[in-house]
Formats: sequence, C-alpha cells, structure tokens
Amino acid sequence: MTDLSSNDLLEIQRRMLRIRRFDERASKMVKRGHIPGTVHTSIGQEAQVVGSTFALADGDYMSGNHRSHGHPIGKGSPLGPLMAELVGKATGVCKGKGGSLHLADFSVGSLGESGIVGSSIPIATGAALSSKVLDNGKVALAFFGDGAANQGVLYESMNLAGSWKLPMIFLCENNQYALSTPAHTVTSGVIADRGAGFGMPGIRVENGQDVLAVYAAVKTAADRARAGDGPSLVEVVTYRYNEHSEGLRLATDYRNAEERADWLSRDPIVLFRNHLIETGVSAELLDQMEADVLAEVDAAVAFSDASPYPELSVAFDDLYTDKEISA
Amino acid sequence: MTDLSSNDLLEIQRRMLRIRRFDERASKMVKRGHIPGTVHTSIGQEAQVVGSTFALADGDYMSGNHRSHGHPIGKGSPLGPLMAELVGKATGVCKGKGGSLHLADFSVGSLGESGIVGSSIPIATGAALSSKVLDNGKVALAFFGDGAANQGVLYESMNLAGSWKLPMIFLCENNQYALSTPAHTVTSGVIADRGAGFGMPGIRVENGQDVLAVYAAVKTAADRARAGDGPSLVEVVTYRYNEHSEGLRLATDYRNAEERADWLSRDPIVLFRNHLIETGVSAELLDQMEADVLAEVDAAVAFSDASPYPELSVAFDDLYTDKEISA
Amino acid sequence: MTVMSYLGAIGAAQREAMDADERVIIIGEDVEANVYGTTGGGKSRSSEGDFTQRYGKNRIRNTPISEEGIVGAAAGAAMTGLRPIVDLSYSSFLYMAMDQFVNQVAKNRYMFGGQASMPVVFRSAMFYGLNTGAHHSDRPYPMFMNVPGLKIIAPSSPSDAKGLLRSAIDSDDPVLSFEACLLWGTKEEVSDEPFWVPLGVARTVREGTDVTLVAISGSVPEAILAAADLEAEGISVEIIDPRTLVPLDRNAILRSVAKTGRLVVAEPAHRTCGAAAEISALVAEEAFDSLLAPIVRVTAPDMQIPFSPSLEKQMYPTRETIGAALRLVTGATGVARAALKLAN
Amino acid sequence: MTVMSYLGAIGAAQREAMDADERVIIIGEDVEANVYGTTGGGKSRSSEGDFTQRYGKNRIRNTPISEEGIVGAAAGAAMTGLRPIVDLSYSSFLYMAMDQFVNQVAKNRYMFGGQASMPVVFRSAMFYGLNTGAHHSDRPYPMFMNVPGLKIIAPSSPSDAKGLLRSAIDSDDPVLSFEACLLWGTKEEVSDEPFWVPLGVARTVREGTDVTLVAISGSVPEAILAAADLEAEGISVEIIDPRTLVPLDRNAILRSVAKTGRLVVAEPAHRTCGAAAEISALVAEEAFDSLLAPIVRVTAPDMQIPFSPSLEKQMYPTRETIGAALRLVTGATGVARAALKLAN
Ligand SMILES: Cc1ncc(C[n+]2csc(CCOP(=O)(O)OP(=O)(O)O)c2C)c(N)n1
Ligand SMILES: Cc1ncc(C[n+]2csc(CCOP(=O)(O)OP(=O)(O)O)c2C)c(N)n1
Ligand SMILES: [Mg+2]
Ligand SMILES: [Mg+2]
Repeated sequence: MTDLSSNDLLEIQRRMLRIRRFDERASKMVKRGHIPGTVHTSIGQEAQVVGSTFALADGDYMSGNHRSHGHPIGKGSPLGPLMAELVGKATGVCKGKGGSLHLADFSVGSLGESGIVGSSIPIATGAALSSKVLDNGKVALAFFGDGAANQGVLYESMNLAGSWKLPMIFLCENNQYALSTPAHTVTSGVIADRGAGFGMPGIRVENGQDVLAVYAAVKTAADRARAGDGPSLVEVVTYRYNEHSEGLRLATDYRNAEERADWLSRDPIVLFRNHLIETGVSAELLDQMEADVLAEVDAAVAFSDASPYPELSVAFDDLYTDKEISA
Repeated sequence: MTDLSSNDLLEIQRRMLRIRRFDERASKMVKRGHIPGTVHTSIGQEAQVVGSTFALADGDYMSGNHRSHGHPIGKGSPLGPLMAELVGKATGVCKGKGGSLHLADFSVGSLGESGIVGSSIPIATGAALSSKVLDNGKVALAFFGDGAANQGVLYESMNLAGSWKLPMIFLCENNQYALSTPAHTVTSGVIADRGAGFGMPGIRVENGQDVLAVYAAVKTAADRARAGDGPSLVEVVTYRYNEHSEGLRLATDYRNAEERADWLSRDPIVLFRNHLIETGVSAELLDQMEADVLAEVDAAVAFSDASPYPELSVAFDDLYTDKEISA
Repeated sequence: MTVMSYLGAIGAAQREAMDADERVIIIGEDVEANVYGTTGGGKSRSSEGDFTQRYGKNRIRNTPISEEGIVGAAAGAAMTGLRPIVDLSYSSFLYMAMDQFVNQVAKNRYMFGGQASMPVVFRSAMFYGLNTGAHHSDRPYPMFMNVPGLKIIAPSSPSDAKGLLRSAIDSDDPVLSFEACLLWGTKEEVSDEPFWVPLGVARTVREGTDVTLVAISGSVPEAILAAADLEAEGISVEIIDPRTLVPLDRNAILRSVAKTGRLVVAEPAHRTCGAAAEISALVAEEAFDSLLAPIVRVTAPDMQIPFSPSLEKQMYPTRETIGAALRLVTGATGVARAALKLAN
Repeated sequence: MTVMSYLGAIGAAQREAMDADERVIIIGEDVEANVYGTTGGGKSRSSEGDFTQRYGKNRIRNTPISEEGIVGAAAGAAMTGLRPIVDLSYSSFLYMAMDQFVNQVAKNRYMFGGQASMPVVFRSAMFYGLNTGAHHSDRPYPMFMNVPGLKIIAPSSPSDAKGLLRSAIDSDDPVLSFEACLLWGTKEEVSDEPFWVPLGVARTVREGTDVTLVAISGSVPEAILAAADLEAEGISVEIIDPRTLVPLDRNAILRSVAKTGRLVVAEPAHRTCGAAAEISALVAEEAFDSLLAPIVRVTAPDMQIPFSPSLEKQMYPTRETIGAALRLVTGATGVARAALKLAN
C-alpha cells in the first residue's frame, strides 16, 4: 500500500488491538453483570472494521449496526466514553442513554449504530447527500451485515446513491451468519454481485482477515466517491469468533468446529503482526503497543467506574431541542 | 410459438382488444364523471400485459398495481363486474368497495391490484410459497412498474423467492416513466440486471410491443418455476399512450412528441393484427372480433348501469370474517 | 395580503424558507414537475414560480419511489447540516417508511444523548373523501402521536398552513405535516410577509359558552357549519382547532372545557386510539370536575374506507353528525343519539 | 395440568395447532434453531420437542432478515390456503413491515369485498425493561389498534398465552400477538389439553368494589401487587385484564366502572393515543354518569426509553405508581398526586 506510512501501519494494528481488547473486556463485564443487557463483539472481524474505517478521512461519516463497538473505535473514538456508555454512566458518549447498541460519536463522524438491522443504512446515504449538496468533499460509509443485506432499504439506498452519484460506500460485513442463520441458506446470489444491477462496482474481499486487502478495496471506493464517480458496494468475507452476542447460548451445531478452527488460525491481528514484523517492525515495539492498548482499556474501565450514573431527570432530556415541550 | 394454437393466438388478440376498449371506455367515463376518482389505463401496454397473463395457467396467481384493469382482463376476468366495480356498484367484483385501484378477482387467480406502489409484490410471493408448501404446481406472478422497481420490498421478495426456490415471476412493466419521472433519472443500473445478484435469470424484453416476445419470455419463466427451478425477473420495455392517470394534466415536457409518435407507430394491437393476417387469419374474422369486443364492453357498461349502488350498511361488512365484532 | 389557497400557502411557505436558508432542500417523488402543486407557480415547468428553475436540481430533488430510503436519507441529511422538506405526497405512503420514522427520525437525538439534531419536515396529504379507495384514504396521524420525538401539525386553513409550515421548517426537531386534500382549495387572505404560527398553540376558531368542540384538520369546516346550526338553536359552541397535535395545547382545551363543562371532539381519523381518544382522556383526567356531560367523539368508524361514493360519504364526521353530538351533550335527544349511532 | 412458563405455553399452543392442522406453518428469523424458545423443546436441535425435527423445513421456515417481505408473503400465503404463524421476534421490528400490515394484511379482505380471508398470526415480544435501549424496547400495540382489520391480543399469563394463541391461530382474520418479555418466565398450571380463550373477552383478575383497574400486558403483575397494597389500606380494587385489545371487551369494562364508579388504566405503552386513552375515552363517553372521580392513566411517559438501568426503571407503571393512582381516585392525597407527577 503505497499510500500508507509506517506510522499508519502501526496505527492500523493499534486500532485492531483496541477493538479486540475492548471487546474482550466488555464480554467479561457482561458475563459478570457489570454491563447491563448484552453486547455484540467484533472479535475476529477487526481487519474488516479497521481496513474500512482507516480508508476514510477524519471528517468522513459512517453509520453502523448492533455489532457496534468496533466502528467508532476504528474511526478513532476515545475508549473511556464508549466504555462508560456500555455501563450506562453519565459520562458515556451518549450520556448513558444509548448503550452498546446505539453508540454514536459525532466528533469522529460516527452518526450512530443501530439496533434495528439495516435501519441505519439510509442515514449514511443522507450524510452522503449532505456532502453532495453542500459540496464539502466528505464520504459516508454504511456498515451492515450479511443478514442486513436482505433488508430492502439497502437496495433503496443503493439505487438512490447510484442515481444521485452520492459519495458513499456500502460496506457489507459478511461474517457468514446472521445470528443462527447461515448466510448461504437465506441469500439468493452473491451479495457483492448485487452492485452491478444498481449501477455500481460490487467488490468482494474474499480474505477479509487481511486488513490491507480490506483497506485497498475501501480506499478505492472512497477515492471513487470523492472523485464524484458515485457509490460502491464492498463485501468483506470474515468471521466472528464469539457467539452472536455475549451471554447468548445457542445450539452449537449451526457453526462447526473445523470451520471455527480454520478461521481462528487466520486471526487478523496475528496475521498483521506477522506482516509488520516481516516488514521490519520490532516485536518489542508491538509488544509495547499491546501493553499500551491494554492500559488504555483499563483506563477506560477506570473512567467508567469513576463516573456517576445519570440523574433520574436526564431521562427526560434530549427528546426535542426545545426542552419546555418535552413530555 | 410452437405451443400456441391458432385459437390461442386469436384469444391473445381478443384479450388485448378487451383491455384497449375497456380502458378507452373507462377513460371517457372518468372524464364524464361516470366513474368516480381516477383510473390508470394500460393502453399501449396490452402486449406486455397479455403476453404475461397468457403464459400463466388458469389456476395460477397474480398480483398487480394501480395500472390495474389490464391484469384481470388479461387473465380472463369477465368485464361486467370489473366495470361495475369501477363505477362503485353493488355488483362490482369487489362489491363496489375496491374501485379501480383495488380490483381483485379470485376466480381467475387475481389476488388483487394495489394502490400502494410495490406493496403487492410480497403477496404474490406468499402465493408462490403456498404453492410450494402445498405442492400444487401453481405459479405466481407479480406485476409492478419501473417506478416500483425501486421499492425495497421487491428485493426482499426476490431474495426470499430465490432462497426458497419459489415458483414465481417478477414482471416489471417498464413503461419508462413513473408518473412524471423518467425511469433513467431515478434508476441506477438496468432493472433486468438486478436478477443476477439475487440468483435468478433477469430477462429484458426490449420489444415489449411484440406480444409473442413477451409471451415467450414469461412462458420460459413459468416453465422454470413449475419445474421447481425457482423465480425469474422479466423486464418488459413498453410505453403508455395516455397520461399517467385519466383526467390528470401535467406539464407535457416530461415526454416528448417524437418519442410518443415512435411508440404509437408500434401499436401492439395493430402489430399483432398484421401478424395474424400474415399467418392467414382473415381480416373479416378480426373485424368481427373487434365488433364482438366492443359489444362486450357495451354489455359491461350496461350491466353496470343496470346495477344498484350498494346499501349503506355494506360499508360495514367484510372487515372481519366474524361479523359480530366488526366495528 | 393575497388571497391564497391552502395549497398555494404551502408553496409560499416553502418558497420563503428556501429563499431564507440555503440549507433547505426539497426531496420527493415528482417534485421537479410540480405534480402536487407546491413546488411551482403553475403546472408548467417554464412558469415563473417553478422551484426547479429557481433553486436548481441540487436543491429540488426528484426521487425514485423509495419512501423508506428517502425518509432515512432525509434524516441523515438533517443530522449533517441540511434542513430537508420531504414531500411524501399521500399520507398512506408513510407506512413504507415507518421504521425510519420511529427508529431513526424520532429516536436518534434521544439515543445519542443530544448529539444529533433532526431539522426535517415530512409533508403528506390525507386523500380521503375523494373515492380513491382504502389505500389512498388514510388519516394516520394518531399512530405517529404515539411516537415520542416527532412533532405533528395538521393545519386547517391557508394562513395556518403557511405559518405552521414556516415554524416546522425552522424547528430543529422533526415535524410531520398532515394536510387534508379536502382543504386544498380553501381560500383566504394570507399575508405575503413571512410569519410563523408557533407549534403547540391552538386556535380558537370561534368563541362560545355552552360546549367545547375540538375539531381537527378536515373536520374544522364541518365543525363551523355545525356550530352555526347550533347557534340558530340557541346553543353557543366554542370551537378549538389544536393545529399542532404534538405538542398539544392542553391548556387551551382544558380552559375551554372549564368554561363550558362539555366536550365534543371531531376528527377524520379512525376512532380507536385516535387523537379524539387522547383529548377525551386528557379532559377526563384533568378537567373532570368541570364536566357536566359525557365526552362524545365524532370520528371515522373503525372500518376501512370503501370506494363507492355511495358508501364513502358516511365515513367521516359531518356537519350533521357533529351537530348531533353537540345536541346530545347539551341536552340529549333520542334523535341525536340515533344519528350518532349511525356515524360511529 | 402442567406447570408451564409463559414462553412454554406459547410453544405448546404452536405445537398443538401444527399437529391439528397441516396448513399451519411457522415463518421467522432463527425459528429453525429455536433462538426465541417457542419452536423447540429445549435449546438443542436434537431435543425431542424440536419443531424442525417434528414438522420439517417445509413447515418451519427460517427466513432472511426481511420483515416487510416476510409479513407480506405470510399475508399472500394466508390468502391462498396456508395459516402461517409469523415469529417477528421483537415488537420493534414490526415497523419495517408497517405497509404490509396496514395496506395488505388489514385492508385486503375489506377492499376485495370479502374475497380474501387472512388467517395469519404475527407474534412479537415487547422487550422493555431489560436495558436494551430505545430500539428494542417498544410497546407499539396502540398504533395497530388504530388500524381497522387487525385483531390484537396481549396475554399476561401462561394460560391466556396458550388459550389466546390457539384462538388466534384458528381465527380466519389476522391477529397480532404482543407478548411481554418480562412475562416470559412467569409460571402457572396450564392444561395440557387444547383449550381456546375467546378473542374479545376480558379476564377479571380480581373482583373489587371501590375502583376499577384496567391493566394491560406487563402491567398486570404490578397491578396485582398494587391492589394487594390497597386492600391492606381498606380499598377494594377490581382488576380487569382485557387480554384482547381488538376487539375490546367494552362491556366488561363498562360493567365494572358502573359498579365501582372509578377507573385507573395501567399499561406499558406511551401515553399519547395509547390503549389507556381509548379505554378512558370509552368510559368518559359510555359510563359518564357512573363516574365519581377523574379517570387516571398510568403509562410510560411520552419519552423514548433510555438505556441506563438507573434511568429505565422509572419509565413503566409500577406497583407504586399504580398504587398512587388508585389512592388518588379513591380519595386524593397530595402524596399520591406527587408520585403520579413523577411518573407521567
Ligand atoms: C429489523 C431487525 N430484525 C431482526 C433483528 C434481530 N437481530 C439482531 S442481530 C441479527 C442478526 C444480524 O445478522 P448480520 O446482519 O449478518 O450481522 P452480524 O450479527 O452477523 O454482525 C438479528 C436477526 C433486529 N435487530 N432488527
Ligand atoms: C408507495 C407509493 N408511493 C407513491 C405512490 C404514488 N404513485 C402512484 S403511481 C406512481 C408511479 C408509478 O410508476 P410505475 O411503478 O412505473 O408504474 P406506472 O404508473 O408507470 O405503470 C406513483 C409515484 C403510490 N401510489 N404508492
Ligand atoms: Mg452476519
Ligand atoms: Mg412506469
């Protein structure tokens, strides 16, 4: 990747690590009851997430889904307010009102994750429309899963973005399952192939564990968008290592052991660490990075722990901009 | 068309004529205030309609849209109750409660037209599901326009039908405009090309004024469906001769005069009449058919005229099957 | 002042708002060709007032038929610096976009702890009473009233149409505007100057002392006729048009009922869980001690809308059914009760 | 009789209905793997009660995530000979299919003059009170009550869950079932034999003489606790659970209010245009002369649901807020009014 500096490469690894460690911690906290409700981790999908977000500029927009922590972390959101949000603290990035499913950090262009599968895709489309109308050069990316790829609103959005040549990327995180349902049993055709019928490139990144392969595909799409040539559909094939959500226990027969072992043997973070070492980065530096990231996650938890829960009355703020008429 | 008898060919022409004369009459009746509300004619699109319906078996299902008279007529529905429905009479095929937009004649497999663009597509999909579950060999066809092709529910239905290999035909009536909006300005890519991404053939009938070309494409799709090989998408390129709806007056500049003249010069009924004459059918026989069809339409109007309006209380029937709890 | 139709007043408000703020754009099916009459001077593209001529295609955006995508895109655009007006043509098409309305438009600001604001207006017309059958005739505003986070207007006069729409466009919150086709042609003198009718403030259409009649949208003209009939019978009716359904001007209604002691609510929506139910429940809770008679709702019955003109006309509140309700609560008569039974 | 959980009772009704009629099929996301616990004996595919084993994939249909397509397909299938049960998992996902519910499921039979019948059941769970944030927590049944042509059940006990679901499946009309996750674990003795709880018949949960308390879905257990509290204070509360919201057992409610003269309505939905509004309006119109006190609604406020446990718990009717309302209407106290203010 000629356009990535060695610093960039390190930053890519750091962001993947942040996602991994943040999600590992969140998983534990759910199981111990420190995080209410549930969370959906991106563990195993870090290359797909960071390869995508890193191909965007700082000011670019994105929307996401229930597998929600990786996206803002990948886009550079600080961990403390994210963790506090998961716990439901007043210092959470959404003041404790969103929770894991609804993280949003407008300061990094994160316009919101969505608990409703497919529902945030047109939000990113609208952000791309703003960019086009205001001519501000921003690109918008919508993350969605293989399951969401069967929601009609995706195709309405693709058609709209194609017709209006919006600067937009449709990023399908194909981890091959929607909850217990194997994608191939409910998907007719190939997701990436759906681009063509909607007048846009449909790119399939078969090795979604290779962060640079993902980056390259998304960067191409982003360049195309910024050049005014319209949207792209990018499908990244990947795998989630954990259960659909933390704490959920399903009959195990929907994913088999060999399949899991195969994907575990291609851990995106290990792969990229090896790649960095091959290109001359020292193991010590990478070990230090690992330690730093762990410390960051510790600090995020400490920040959350030290934060108060929101006041009762906070529940009655922020519905409308003019408070006096709220409820 | 080896599988069409000479009787079939005459019947095709008769059904196209029925649509033409019925719609011409309806148009007049709207303008004179004899039909309340408005109607959307299929004038100019008869080949597309009859080529499709004639490729179905009698027991097969179909759903339609606001351009609604041609479909049941094409499927063999008697004209009297259709006309009475347009006028709002008690003898209407829906007892006067549906009107032009919501014709349905279950006796010929017509499961209902829909005033909501795109909304009836999954209804046909469900009929195809019944056929599959009950294993009764029926095929279901959904009619929808180029405008409706941008409703997400179409792609949900295509994906569902593809995943379940339902005996289903998605029939896009591309008359190149959705109300005032030229299809090419709001459609990214080519509609027929959208089939491939959803794992099904996408066939484009470029000459949708040629009834046998339409028939051949739909027959292929129906055979495929009946053989258990799943759904097809068929896009038929055609043209409506009248305004979007009768009585509507729009700025004329959205369709130009040359374009109209070109399509008018390829009137599907004239083309097929010529074809029949070439194959040895006598002009007298065809003239007689024209007269017969006009008489049929006259009789339908007479039937409607002679019919009473529904009793007031009829408005309070048929919401639920168990009447006592209605309202 | 100019004599404006209801539809013309909407066009005027849109033009004013587009002139005043570059961020205002119009999105919708067939808006370019001014099919629904609010984005042009006349019906011709070349006419002077044509919005596409005036503002260009970057700001007048003709869309595919994709309500869900359009509503969501408008929400996303509103969250990132634009102030879209979305023309959804008929209210019956809003269901296609219900997820976007409820889960994105209404919730985002709240869920994100105030990070988002959502300055977007969704306009649609309730096309009832015109023999178009069940699909086009819906009056679905009550279901949106059950969704916190939306504001809802339902203007019943040209002036209110203009002034409320300006306020809606200037609001930083999402506003749904339900317009009644039956009112499209209504005309009155309306100021050519910009003006704003505040959201949440009812209009007292007519003062009275014996009974309060809250009337909504297309029921307002019928209410006025009914009140005139009752006046001739010596009964003084106070008519209140809430104009904004969310936020509702509760005080205006409660004050009036405190004065009259009687309440009738007329609206064209279906009965169960309608706006009339809400207003009745509000009064039964907050003004119970003033009440001298049962609260009567005059609404569409819980029935879909039949096509046939002979059937449809009995489906909505009329001068007669409203009158019957007024007579009932101001001194019940057998005739009035029978008339109401027929209607509900 | 067997001790069954609410969820188990739903599974039992589905199994009975599938055994009884080949035309009954189940359609939904993740139904094959029994993710939501009503299509299997246990959580394992191999367990005896597993529906996929028992009925095969032709009748247990795992779907893509395409709510609109699924609901419409189920409607089309119901119109052509099947009797589908659609598992939509969470109630918040129903919006995706709103057009199909309103424009096809509810209208087709009527519009087509009775040619169609629509024997289909749509089940979903209201996942509120579980700290899942605004997207999953909706309780949207009131908006469906405003749509003529749908029937709506909201069982609050295992027996009702089983008996109402059987009636719903056997109904030739479309029925929406709203189940409350908070009730999933509730257990009681339920008959192993098939039985049917008729649609449109309320259950008197407890008889009383001083005040009528209509409680819906997840509010029923809180209502029972509140009534016990009030009993200790010498006030006798009659609790009515409508069970079916459409058709509503109006007579049961009116009869009770005629007896007690006082009404409180508790439900977990948002306040404006909720079921409580409808019930209040019904009584304010039909039983006005019996009423001795204002009608008080105890509902969720018109606010979206916050995620943080510290915030969410105050959003729904509780024993305390229901108790406060009961005290208010049976002899208002300042404390009760203050407690209610907080809640609404
Ligand atoms: C509209 C809607 N339908 C169903 C669900 C329930 N649900 C949550 S996540 C999920 C699976 C999503 O699969 P996919 O899009 O592939 O994302 P993944 O979880 O694999 O990352 C389902 C069915 C939902 N949240 N929203
Ligand atoms: C959901 C919905 N959106 C918009 C409309 C208004 N409308 C009625 S017909 C029509 C154009 C439809 O175009 P197309 O699907 O191409 O069918 P055609 O009229 O050309 O046969 C529009 C926009 C509608 N009825 N339903
Ligand atoms: Mg997935
Ligand atoms: Mg068209």
